[in-house]
Amino acid sequence: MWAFIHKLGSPKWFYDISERLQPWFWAAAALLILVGSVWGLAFAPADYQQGNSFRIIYVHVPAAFLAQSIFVGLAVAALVFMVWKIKVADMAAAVMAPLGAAMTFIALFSGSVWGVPTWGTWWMWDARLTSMLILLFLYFGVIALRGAFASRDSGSRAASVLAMVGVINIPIIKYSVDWWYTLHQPASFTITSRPSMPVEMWWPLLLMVLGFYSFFIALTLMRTRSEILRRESNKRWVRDLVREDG
Amino acid sequence: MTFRLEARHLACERDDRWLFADLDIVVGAGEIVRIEGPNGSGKTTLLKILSGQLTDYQGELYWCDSPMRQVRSDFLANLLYMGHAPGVKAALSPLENLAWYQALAGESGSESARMKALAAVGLTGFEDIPAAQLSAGQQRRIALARLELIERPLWVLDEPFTAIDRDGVAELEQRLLAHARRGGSVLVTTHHDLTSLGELRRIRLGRGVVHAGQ
Amino acid sequence: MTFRLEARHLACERDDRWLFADLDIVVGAGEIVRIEGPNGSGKTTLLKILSGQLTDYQGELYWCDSPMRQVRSDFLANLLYMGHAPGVKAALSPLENLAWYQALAGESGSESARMKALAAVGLTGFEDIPAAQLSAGQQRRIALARLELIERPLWVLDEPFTAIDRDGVAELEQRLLAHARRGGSVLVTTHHDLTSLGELRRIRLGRGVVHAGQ
Amino acid sequence: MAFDSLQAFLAMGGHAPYVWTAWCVTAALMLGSLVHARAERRSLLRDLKRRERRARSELSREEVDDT
Amino acid sequence: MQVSESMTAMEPRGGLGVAIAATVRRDLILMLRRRSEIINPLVFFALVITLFPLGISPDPDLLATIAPGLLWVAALLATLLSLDSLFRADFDDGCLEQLLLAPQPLPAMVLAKVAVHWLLTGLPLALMAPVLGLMLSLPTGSYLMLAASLALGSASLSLIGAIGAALTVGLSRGGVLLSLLVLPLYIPVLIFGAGAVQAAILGDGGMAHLAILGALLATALMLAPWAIAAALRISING
Amino acid sequence: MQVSESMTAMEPRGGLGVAIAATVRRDLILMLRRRSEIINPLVFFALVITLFPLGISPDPDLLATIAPGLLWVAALLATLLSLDSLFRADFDDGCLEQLLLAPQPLPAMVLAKVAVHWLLTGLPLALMAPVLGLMLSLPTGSYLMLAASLALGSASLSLIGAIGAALTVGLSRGGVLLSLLVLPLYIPVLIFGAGAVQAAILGDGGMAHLAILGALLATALMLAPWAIAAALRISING
Ligand code: HEM
Ligand SMILES: Nc1ncnc2c1ncn2[C@@H]1O[C@H](COP(=O)(O)OP(=O)(O)OP(=O)(O)O)[C@@H](O)[C@H]1O
Ligand SMILES: Nc1ncnc2c1ncn2[C@@H]1O[C@H](COP(=O)(O)OP(=O)(O)OP(=O)(O)O)[C@@H](O)[C@H]1O
Ligand SMILES: [Mg+2]
Ligand SMILES: [Mg+2]
Repeated sequence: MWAFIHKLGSPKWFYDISERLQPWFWAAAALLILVGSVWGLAFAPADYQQGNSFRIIYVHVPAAFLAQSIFVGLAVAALVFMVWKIKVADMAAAVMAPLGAAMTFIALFSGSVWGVPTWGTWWMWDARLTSMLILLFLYFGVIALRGAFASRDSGSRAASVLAMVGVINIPIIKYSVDWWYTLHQPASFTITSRPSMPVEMWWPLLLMVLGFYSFFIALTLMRTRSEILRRESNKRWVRDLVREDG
Repeated sequence: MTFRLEARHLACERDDRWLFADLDIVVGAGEIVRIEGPNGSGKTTLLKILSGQLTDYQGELYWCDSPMRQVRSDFLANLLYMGHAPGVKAALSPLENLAWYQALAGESGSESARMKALAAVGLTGFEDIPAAQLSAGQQRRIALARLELIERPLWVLDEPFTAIDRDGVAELEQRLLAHARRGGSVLVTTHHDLTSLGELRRIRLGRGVVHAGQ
Repeated sequence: MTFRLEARHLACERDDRWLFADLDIVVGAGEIVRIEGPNGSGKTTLLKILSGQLTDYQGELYWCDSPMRQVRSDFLANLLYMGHAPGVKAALSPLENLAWYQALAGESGSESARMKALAAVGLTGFEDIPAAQLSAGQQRRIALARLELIERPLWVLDEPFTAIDRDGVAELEQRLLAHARRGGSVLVTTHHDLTSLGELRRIRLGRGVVHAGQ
Repeated sequence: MAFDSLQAFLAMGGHAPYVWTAWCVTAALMLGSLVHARAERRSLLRDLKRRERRARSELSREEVDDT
Repeated sequence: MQVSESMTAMEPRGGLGVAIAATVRRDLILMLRRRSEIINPLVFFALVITLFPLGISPDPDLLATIAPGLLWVAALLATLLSLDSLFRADFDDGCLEQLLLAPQPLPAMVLAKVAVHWLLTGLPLALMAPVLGLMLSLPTGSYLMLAASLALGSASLSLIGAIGAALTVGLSRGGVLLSLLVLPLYIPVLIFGAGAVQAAILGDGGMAHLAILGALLATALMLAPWAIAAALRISING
Repeated sequence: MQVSESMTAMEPRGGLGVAIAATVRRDLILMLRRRSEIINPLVFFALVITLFPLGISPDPDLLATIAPGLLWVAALLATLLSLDSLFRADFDDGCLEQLLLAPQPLPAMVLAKVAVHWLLTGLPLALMAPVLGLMLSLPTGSYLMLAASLALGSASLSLIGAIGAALTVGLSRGGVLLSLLVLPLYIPVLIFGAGAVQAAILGDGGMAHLAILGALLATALMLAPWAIAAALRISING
């Protein structure tokens, strides 16, 4: 077990294994997103209430799911880095954070754009929207903190502490924001209270969600590999690799 | 039990440059060890590693033959560290500054002991003036008073002579010597000549070359 | 016109204690004047007064025989001051730091001049690294590079040898000497022995007694 | 197929501005991160190769000096 | 070198109580000696509260509606600003380094420092808030709850904020970054704090809110000292 | 000592343009190198705006009523916080001392520093405000005026705030003290700035308010540089 963790933590091992895994995830991402998009945009039936504006769901929901998952992933990576001192975990965390922020932004943006035809407003202080906005700020904090240190090592550890503190707080924030919303204003329209979706609408959504996850994994593998090269640039195996490469 | 600080195969890299590599150091009771080297050779970095403040190094540290990680709190109870920053609160008087250091060591301490320590570093008459109103050298002398006040076997001192005048330097040298005679040990960096201390163990850092030895 | 900094009947009191009183100082071209005294005797205070930073003193200051108040900007165009703080921006590289100082002096300056100045203080190879990542001594060396770079007759240096290693100290001493030979003048405080400079004009402060003279 | 013609598809039943901005911004951000990752990797490799070449030439120069 | 005596390794001894007491005393002296440290957050609080009527509208009904929220937000910002200096002075003069090298357990020591901060910042803010509530025509019956919720909530704010302060203490311009790190984490406290006051105005007492604030404080008390200690160790590393 | 050559006193020469350009360039590099310096005030602005609906109420009508005031107060606070670091870094590392000893006129040099601060803080805040206005359901028709009034007003805020920053730069924990000194002076800017937005909402254009903001800025431009220079000289005296 212990040995396995450390093997997993060896940058070279990770570099090699991810090289083999990466193409599969890229292929899966391309296929799933392509099929999902065409299906969702062109073939799924229009919603009986919202008409065609509901097609935003196929980018909105995958992005929203991913945004929350990535933060959990960030915290797990931080924990692994802090407890077992596995540097690859920190490199992954470093490249995951900006992508998570981008996904959060996509969810927020597509949601606001969707809000105009359905709610008649760009933004309202609904519980879920607000907690998504706060998640975006948490991402900004983690990214800014990592960049603020002169020494990369300290930046990594500080960002890890913040990610772990943040992930403990996310359920608390979510719970309190839910509570706050119900306190103030009767729920006129919430995202959850909708008729459950017909299967023709649901299938493309599932494909898109899976596609987004594949994309995230593939991109994270790719950027982590770059990060490994950058940080290990004077290790023997990297120099050999560079030399072989040309 | 007598004490011993040991570093094996110590190496530290900064920005793709090895400050030192494969360094073996043993500091035992009664020794004064001087770390030498030109500016930027890694003296401060080495002292911070040896005192357990910096953790990005390679190699192993031992305290009394146990790995440092396991006996860190034992080690800290034996260490007195003085860095580039003196650790003196400008708004507090010398006496109040020392009182806090005594308490940190777990002693409640007596005022007369603190007065004696301040007298020993030439601050008689300045005991109750806020440190902000003292000169650069006087502020460092407050920090030096800790050497008198708090009983610790291992002293780690980074440029302790900074800003100290000639008489002060001579007194401090005598203090180091006396500590070693009593069986304590001292790890020190300085650009001053420590002629009055006689032959010292030296560790030279610099330009990638590392010499350790008598 | 040759230059001259003169202080007449200078006195300064801090907390009901006279640091110095009735001090007469003349610094002319080609002179090195060393201000001496134990810690807390008022050396820094004196330099700050002479360079026009502190204003709560008694007595008069003259630059080229005109009262300082009237010719302050003339005086500043001739002064290079280095205090306890080195005046080096940690986030900028040595080259960028020097570029700002050159511009402050009103020159647009050339990169090759800056490189030469950095080489003269032993910072070749560190020109483009943020100063934050340099050691204490290397940071002070950036400040010392100003002496090479910016042409000013009067240097006022407060403990310029702090944190500098032995070779660096020797080089800096030679630089002061060369400046004086060229007709510049230097006002300096330090606790180092400046033996290689031969006999200097000294001004001793301390314990209320003030000696000025050869 | 939920639409009769390409026009109808592009018009999205009057919701074109909303649907297409949301989708385009998403696509732009995802493609942008992909392009950025590739550019990052390429410039990094170029950098490493240059450094490696320099290190090797320095090494050989030292060997020449030694002889 | 001839060694006349022989010194042996010392055992770590307790003295935690002494060390904590001395740290509390020292921080109290430091704050009281520059009395403005204590008064400044209070004046900031008052000033921010006066800005709102100027910027929004002097209408008392409108102000009364938004008063609980404004008071809580302003108090939160005042706490936040005062936090920046919690460890910074100690960092700058090297005392923090010494604290970390002391043989005492670091979480206990930082808890002492945070307690002093709350005593001299959070508590006075809570005591002063009712006066400002009066100025914003806060409805009667909620004054006590305002003070109580602020007193309880600001303790959590101090603890959570101290994590951010510890993370940013080594950075030259941490002030705004600190806000960025800490404000998202403050949101639950704000919601339940302002909620307590609003509940009191609506007449249902708000004890449920207070209980949740207490639970938040208990959680923070258990977790924050360790996070602060870890953050300080990172910051001192550079 | 044998003097081989003779050096004579130098005449002060101009080079003010070079010095100002170099200072502007240096400050820009410093800010851009730590990009977070620029982003952080923006995020702080957004975060503070988020706090209000959470503390007050999510009701869009209520929020729309108070939006101009909230936006202006939050922008003002963001500027204020970013000001603390305007001279502090220079003071700590001794660069300020050197700036004061330079033969260039000090008011011109500090004006250059303040201009950089406004360019990288005030202007981005003004550009970002409309987005936050959207979130607070600010009525349409006032968005342009919001940005314009903030752009004009924040220049005054930077200038006035710099006086406070200069006065407090020597004090170890100036942050909160700075707010006290500066906030009262900010009140006219706040009143006319928020007033301009409210006027635009009511439909009368708000150009009169903008004109007054311009007049305030002109006055600040004439007087503040001298006040800042004097304040710096006092601070450095210690
Ligand atoms: C800025 C505005 C918006 C934000 C930040 C936002 C946020 C979110 C989030 C975070 C989720 C994932 C919830 C989960 O994890 O279960 C979600 C799901 C969803 N959103 Fe939005 N949303 C916004 C606007 C909208 C609008 C305007 C609509 C349509 C009326 C909408 C419809 C949905 C639907 C149908 C789901 C799937 C719900 C589920 O499967 O649980 N959203 N949104
Ligand atoms: N801000 C101040 N307020 C009151 N007294 C001060 C202040 N600064 C310095 N002093 C007093 O002035 C005396 C001289 O200080 P100064 O810094 O000039 O000494 P110095 O000769 O430079 O000493 P050192 O060799 O230690 O640098 C000190 O003893 C101190 O008590
Ligand atoms: N935070 C840092 N990040 C990267 N490199 C650093 C950092 N701190 C120091 N260094 C590098 O480590 C080298 C050694 O620094 P250190 O402070 O240990 O030197 P030193 O021997 O104490 O020098 P001095 O005599 O000037 O005090 C320096 O050349 C510097 O470039
Ligand atoms: Mg050093
Ligand atoms: Mg001095």
